[in-house]
Amino acid sequence: MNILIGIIITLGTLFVLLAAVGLIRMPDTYLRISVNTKAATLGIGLLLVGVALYFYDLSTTSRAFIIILFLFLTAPVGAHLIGRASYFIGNKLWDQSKMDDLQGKYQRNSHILKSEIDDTPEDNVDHEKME
Amino acid sequence: MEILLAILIGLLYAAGIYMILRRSLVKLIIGIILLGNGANLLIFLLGRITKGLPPIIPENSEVFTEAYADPVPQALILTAIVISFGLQSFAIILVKRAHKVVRTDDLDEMNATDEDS
Amino acid sequence: MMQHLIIYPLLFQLFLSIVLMFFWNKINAQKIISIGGSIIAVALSAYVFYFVWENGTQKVNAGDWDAPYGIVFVADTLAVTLVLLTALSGLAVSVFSAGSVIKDRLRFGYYPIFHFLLLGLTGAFLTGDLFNLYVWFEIIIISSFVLITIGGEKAQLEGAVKYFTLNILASIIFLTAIAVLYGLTGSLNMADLAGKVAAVENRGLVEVAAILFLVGFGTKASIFPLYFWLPASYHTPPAAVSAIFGGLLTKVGVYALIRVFTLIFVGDVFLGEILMVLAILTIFSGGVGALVQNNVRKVFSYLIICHIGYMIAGLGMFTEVAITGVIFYLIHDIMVKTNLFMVSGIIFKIKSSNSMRALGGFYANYPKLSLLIFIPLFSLVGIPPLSGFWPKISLIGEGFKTESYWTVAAIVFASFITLVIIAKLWAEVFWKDAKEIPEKPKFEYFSDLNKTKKTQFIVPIVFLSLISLYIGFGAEHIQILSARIANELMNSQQYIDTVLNNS
Amino acid sequence: MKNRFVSNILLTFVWVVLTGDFHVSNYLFGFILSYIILMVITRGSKKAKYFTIVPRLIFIILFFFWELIKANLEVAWEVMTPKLNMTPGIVKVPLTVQSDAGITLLANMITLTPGTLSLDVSNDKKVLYVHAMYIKDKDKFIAGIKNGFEKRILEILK
Amino acid sequence: MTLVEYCRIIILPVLAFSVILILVRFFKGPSIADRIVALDLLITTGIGIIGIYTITSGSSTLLDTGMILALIAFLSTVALSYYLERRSKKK
Amino acid sequence: MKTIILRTASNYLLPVLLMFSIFILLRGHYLPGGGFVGGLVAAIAFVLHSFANGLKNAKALLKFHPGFLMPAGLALSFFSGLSPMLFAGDPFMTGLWYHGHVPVLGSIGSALFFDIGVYLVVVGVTLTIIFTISEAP
Amino acid sequence: MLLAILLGFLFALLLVFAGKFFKGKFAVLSSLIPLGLFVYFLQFIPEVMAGEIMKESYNWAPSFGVNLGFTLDGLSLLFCLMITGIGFLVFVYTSAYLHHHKYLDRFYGYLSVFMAAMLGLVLSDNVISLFTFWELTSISSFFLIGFNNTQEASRKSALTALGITGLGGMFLLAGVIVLGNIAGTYSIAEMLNMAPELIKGHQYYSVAVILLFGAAFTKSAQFPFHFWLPGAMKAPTPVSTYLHSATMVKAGIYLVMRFTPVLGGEEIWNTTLIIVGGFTMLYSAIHSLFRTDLKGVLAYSTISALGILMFLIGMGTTESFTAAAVFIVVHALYKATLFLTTGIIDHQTGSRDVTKLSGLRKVLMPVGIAAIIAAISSAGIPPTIGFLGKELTYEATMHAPIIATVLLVGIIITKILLLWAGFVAGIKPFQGKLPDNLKDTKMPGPLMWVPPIVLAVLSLVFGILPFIIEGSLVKPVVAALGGESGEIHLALWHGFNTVFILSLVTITVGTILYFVIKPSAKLETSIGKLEFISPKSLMERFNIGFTYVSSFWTRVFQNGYLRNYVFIIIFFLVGMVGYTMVGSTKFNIDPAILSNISFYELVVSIIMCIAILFTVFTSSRLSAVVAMGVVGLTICLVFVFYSAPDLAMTQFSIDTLTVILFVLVLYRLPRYLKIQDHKMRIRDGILSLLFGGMIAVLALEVLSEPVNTEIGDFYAKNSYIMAHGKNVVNVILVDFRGADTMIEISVLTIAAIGVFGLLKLRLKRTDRVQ
Ligand code: NA
Ligand code: NA
Repeated sequence: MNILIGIIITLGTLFVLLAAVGLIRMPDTYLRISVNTKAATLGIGLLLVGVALYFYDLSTTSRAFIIILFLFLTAPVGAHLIGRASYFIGNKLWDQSKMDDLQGKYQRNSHILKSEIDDTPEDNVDHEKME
Repeated sequence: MEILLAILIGLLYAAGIYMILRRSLVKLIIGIILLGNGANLLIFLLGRITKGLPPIIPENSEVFTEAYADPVPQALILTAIVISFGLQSFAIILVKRAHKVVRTDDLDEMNATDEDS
Repeated sequence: MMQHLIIYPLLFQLFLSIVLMFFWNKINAQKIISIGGSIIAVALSAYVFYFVWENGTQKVNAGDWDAPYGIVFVADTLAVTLVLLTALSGLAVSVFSAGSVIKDRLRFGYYPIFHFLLLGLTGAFLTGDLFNLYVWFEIIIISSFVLITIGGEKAQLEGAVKYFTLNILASIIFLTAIAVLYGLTGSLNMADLAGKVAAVENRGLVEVAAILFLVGFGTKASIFPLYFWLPASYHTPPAAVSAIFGGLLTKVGVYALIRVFTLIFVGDVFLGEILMVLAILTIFSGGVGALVQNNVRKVFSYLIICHIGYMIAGLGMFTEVAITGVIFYLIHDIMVKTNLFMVSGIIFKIKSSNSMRALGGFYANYPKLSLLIFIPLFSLVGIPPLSGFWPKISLIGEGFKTESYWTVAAIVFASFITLVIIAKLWAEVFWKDAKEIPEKPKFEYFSDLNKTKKTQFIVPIVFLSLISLYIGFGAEHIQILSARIANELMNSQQYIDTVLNNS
Repeated sequence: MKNRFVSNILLTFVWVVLTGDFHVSNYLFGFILSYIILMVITRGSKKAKYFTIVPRLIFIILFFFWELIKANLEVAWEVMTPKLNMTPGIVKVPLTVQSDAGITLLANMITLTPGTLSLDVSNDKKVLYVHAMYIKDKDKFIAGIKNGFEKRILEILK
Repeated sequence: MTLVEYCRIIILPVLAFSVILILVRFFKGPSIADRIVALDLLITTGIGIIGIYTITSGSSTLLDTGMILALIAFLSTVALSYYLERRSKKK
Repeated sequence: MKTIILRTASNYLLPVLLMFSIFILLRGHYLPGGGFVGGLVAAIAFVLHSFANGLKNAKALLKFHPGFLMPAGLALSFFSGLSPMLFAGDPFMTGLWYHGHVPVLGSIGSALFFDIGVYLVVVGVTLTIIFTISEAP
Repeated sequence: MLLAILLGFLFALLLVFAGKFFKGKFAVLSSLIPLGLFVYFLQFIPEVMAGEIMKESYNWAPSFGVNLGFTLDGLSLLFCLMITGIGFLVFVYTSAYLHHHKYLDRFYGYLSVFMAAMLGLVLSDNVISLFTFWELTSISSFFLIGFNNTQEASRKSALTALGITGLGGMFLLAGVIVLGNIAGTYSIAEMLNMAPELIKGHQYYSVAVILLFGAAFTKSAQFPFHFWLPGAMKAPTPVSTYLHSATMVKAGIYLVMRFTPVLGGEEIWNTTLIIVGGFTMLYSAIHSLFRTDLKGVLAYSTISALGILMFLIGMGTTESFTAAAVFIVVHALYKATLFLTTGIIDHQTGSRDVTKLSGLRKVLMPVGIAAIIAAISSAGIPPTIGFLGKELTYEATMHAPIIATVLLVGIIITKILLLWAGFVAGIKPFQGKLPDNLKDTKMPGPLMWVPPIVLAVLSLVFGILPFIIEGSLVKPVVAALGGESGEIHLALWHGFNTVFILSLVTITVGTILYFVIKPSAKLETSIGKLEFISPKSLMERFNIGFTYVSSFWTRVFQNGYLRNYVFIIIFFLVGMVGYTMVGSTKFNIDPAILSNISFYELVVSIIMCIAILFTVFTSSRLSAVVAMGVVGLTICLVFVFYSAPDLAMTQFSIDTLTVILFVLVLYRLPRYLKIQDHKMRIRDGILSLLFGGMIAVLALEVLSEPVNTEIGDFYAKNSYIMAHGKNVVNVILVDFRGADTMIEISVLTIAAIGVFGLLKLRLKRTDRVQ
């Protein structure tokens, strides 16, 4: 049993470590958000599963479960918000990015997001890729 | 760990005072918050830190059977934290209002009430 | 129920605050509740005072947990005296507020906060627990923050930023001191600490803790060089607020110093000397500060500092007679300073200014009011037999006995400079011809007020002036009281025994 | 009405798990508590057929975890290898799901799977903008989402 | 090596090391959004550390703290994003 | 912030957070938690809601001004502190306990009501502060 | 006696409410009070002559040793009679002098208070009550001098007078307290009963003497405190007459006389009095030459006379005491007369400039008679009592215990100059030709001219019949001073002796001088050139200097810069604590008590450390806020590591809320200032680090002390069993220390109300600063 827990925990830790490395290595904010949200959630999820197994009682298990639930509920929303804010404040995409469909679709002041580019481009958030 | 904590507490106090000594309203608040944190940690440290059980009596037991952390400093800090929260919120708003009315962030320019009038 | 009597004043103020909050938008109801409540509070405090006077020091264990484990409220003579004085000032200012504080301010919780402040003061005087004292201090400073900023005028906010910062700083230092003391002794109960601190072998650490307390409380008491927040802010809020501040806020710092230095850190020579030096500098700074001010309220603010010096000096001498003088002065000063800031309020209401240069003509136009104001003014100076005179006998006499000549010189200097300042103020504000101050449009002048409001301005001043006169002419009673308090303070074993159930 | 009842039961369950106390009284308490909370917060009513959902829900969760692990490994590889072989970008994904809940669920699932991040939904709810690490083929990528998560979500919400 | 020892000697240091890496990003920024992301990950990792710490200390009560962290950490992100948005609107 | 994702998520998170806050409140006497943290969590729930759906919406949800919770909570705490004086002749803040085990809550005593008062005050205070700030120009 | 004193106070109180009644015709009725009192005191003469001492005592504040104890002996009686007698005449005179004045009632009020205070002063046996009355005379004199308070000059001289006499009051306060501490009693009678060496041999004897002299010299206008008195001439003439020649200024003389038997006889006592008195008499007698204002001349001659009195008391012989006693009477009579006549001249002609007044005998004959008699008395020409006084003075000086010849020369010169002054004030305005502009001068009503006549007549009567005052006043006074009253025999004619020759010389030289030196504006200007070294101008310069120092001191400390305030406070704290810690604590940090450091703890510490530094040094506000979030998180982890889950939870929730708060207001807040002041940063940095270092060392030192967990253990033991809770921290919060929590939630509530008010309350412009 302990070995199983050990493996699960090790995996979890590795994911967390990966997220940390990713956070450093990724070249733009969006990629960092990407890496962060999941590796950590999965990593922490595994760690907590390990903890639940270790104590193996109902109260710990339920708490671990709830933490995982909360993380899964909140992390993507947070990522969405910070990613979107990032775009507003002008964080540019990595220069090797393939495309930016968002370009020109946010209205600068109302922050209304359109599905198509319309004829008021001067009002829209529009930035080039990173130099 | 005590040595590290003592240094950190010292650093919090130092940073707090240093920030208060700057001339900016925002830094003033940050300084106060840092000082508050320092004081809380100081109570924690001087109440003697231990890695025993949290001060929660285990299930199926009426008293502690193992070593436990002193609950008193914890309760004191809890009170202090909450009080600081009240004061800090007030401070933040005070600064916002002061900035709006006095129209400066420079504390050096807020000296009219000390002048003879 | 009788055995819990001593915390009734405290519970009652809390009750009042809560009730007042439920009447949030009903200003007139608030006025009635506050004034009526304050009268009851005076009655309660007076009864508690009487009870303690007759039966000696009382205590209540909150939560029924014995000291030093629970929080204990202790009513010795000093505590009940200050509680009574708080109630008296509270009543006066409550009435004065009804007349003088404008509607908009009342609509934003003036009265509940005012009673919270009184609650804080009452609690601070009654508690026997150091951390609990900290919490009471916090309620005092947060309510004073709110009161000092209420209305949010430019000057108020500027003053408030300084008031706020320095008071918070003091609180944090106080908290640091508690941490050190708890770390050394593992106790928070002041009576318990008395014994435990005495048993600590590392006296240097005890001294450091004492200094931390000195700085923390000293800032609240506004002693040199910690007083800066006071002249920067006390003249900015409405007069009613200044009145309660001027009367009681610094005094709670003095109270805490007295309590701590007579109970926990007893008889340290080094500290006594420091206190004495600080007292001299406090007196000097306050005196010369008041001398060069033009704003009436700023003059009073600096005089607060100056006179705090008396009390600190007496504490520094640390003899029973000196402490008697300190207590007498404390009693006198609370009444007079509260009164004087109300006076500044009425002056402002009449002429829409507090500048001595701009004011004048009061004696010609308001002779009876002037004579009324004469009482607190010259009580402050300590012209015998008015109230401020008596404690000087004890303080100067002990100054010679303890050979602290510089302190005596400082006390004499303070008396003299107060005389000069008040005489100057009298000449400027009351004697000098009235100057034409351009009328402020829509300013509600005193003469525009209806009779009720005028009464609400005058009655509290008369009330406190009568008390001041009583303190002066009935000095014997006050002296007996002060002497008993000093005796209790200097022989703290009785306090300790009461709290810790030793027999 | 039904919706509320279902939420109520679900919340009761959450409560019981939360407290770890499985006595009847605790169910009752949880029920009352959640009833009160729902009463406080519910305005208007949203319709959903909860009882058909459950099996599909389980399926989608399993699918989700599978995606999660798969993509995680992919990202792990990317991070560990010295060279960055990504072809990132922001892709506009047209939406078939219309309900707020559906869109949110989809967006969150996309975000939780590594390599992709739902940046925003257009105000007319027609498109979802997704940032992805590997866009070899835009259409293929879009199709992957539409046939994967979205299809299953649509099934649940049907 | 018992599991507890394993956690203390290997897992916790590795997690701590991860935290240092995250902190590096926190410093490098370059944009404030990167710092917020770093803070977010820091807190998430903190939950992990707390989890492992419950194993090494043997007291599962500490996991309660993790619950709070998991639930409200996200609110900082919400608030900070909210701020960034409002600020960018103002420009 | 008008985002569908946040709005929808917060609609689901709100009840969960509120329930969680009460959970934290009630277990406080036995396990970590209590009125403070519980109150903070509840307040945070509403704050989140106000971020997602706008302040007006969040206020409408509450149906009364959050400031009202402050005197209410204070009164509750005050009277639970006072109750031993009124009913048992014990000092202020003495615990009055109903002897016997009550399901879910464990022992019921004045301390519980005191803690509920704390909870209400904390919610009231936090929301008053944050709502006021959000409204301020 | 108490009633006699209270009468004046009661009358003043009555005037506050019924002043109108006394403003009109009935004003003169108020003089019945001093008259009644005068008669009352007259009836004590037989007892006093018999050597009896009347005593009365009322309890007041026995805890202080203060009672209202009154003693009536010869000295008191002399003063009482002067106070009430001259008081009566002044009251009468005033009713005409200030006829129909708007504030006549107030004037009478002040006069009554003053008279009462003066009576209290001379009757008090208890030194504290003596001090009380002393201060009351200062205050009432403040009001009297400032009676015309809308004039700036009046206010200024009132303030100066109060300043100087107030200063004296402080000396007296300190003096009587020292004396009380030396003697162990505040009662003068009891001090007299003590063995003299107990007091005179005490280490604080000279302190007490110097303090008492400080009081006496200021009140009695001795050099260098004399200058307030000429200034006080701004007051209406009745005040000058009453306070500044006859009574109040003699309070200092009274004080010295009163304490002569207690403290006198020692060298410091006698020498100081002789030197100060002697210098004063000469200095101001010379000064009187240079005045053209009649009141100015009188003021300086008054100071001179007060100097003579001090000088006489200082010699400490029976002869000198006798001379002093007589001279008090002499001076009171002639000086009051001259003031009153001067007042009449002023009142009727509108001028007091002696260079412009002459020939007034033609229009103001009765006044002239009074003035001339007074002038003769002041010159010491027989048969006035002034002659007697001068003879006694010379006699006493000739037998002075030290440097008699020098002193004699001094006193003769003084007397010559005083003769000049008396003639200038009493004769000059009436002799010569009446200028045209004064031809219409009218005689005042009898209420004004009778009082000076009465006084002048008394000067004559006492001169011719000295036995009237010999037994009733002089002997008892000398007895009260401790002299041998048996030796005294007053007679106008003492025989043709040295003293008589000296008298003749004095009169002759003085008269010649009177005809040689005429008061002139030129002379007045010439002395004006020396003004800058006069005590008055020195005092004024001191005032200016002191005000400057005050402003400077206040500006240095209260300079408006918050950061300076914080700096000073922390500097003070660091200094004090540092001094103590370096001085008296041992740096015995015990490594054994410290737990070892795990890697993850180290990492958390490093993170906290870096985050703190980042918070401090980042240039972006938002980054600082985020970094504070990191600090909060690490603190939270520390709490977790050391078994404080409740704390960790609360800390984290509150940190999150703080971030939210910040964020909500941050974009309304200013950006950081860009201020580059490296010196300041370094200074602040050093202080901050010292402060932080001090706290850290302090923490470690405390940790090395033994630990006491008694209270925590009690809580842990009873938490479940007695308080029915298992989370001890929570049980502490809601039960063991529930009172804290009750207050704490109140604090939160107040903060919320404050925030609400700060943000929602907007005062209308008109309501500002109300
Ligand atoms: Na708790
Ligand atoms: Na209890």
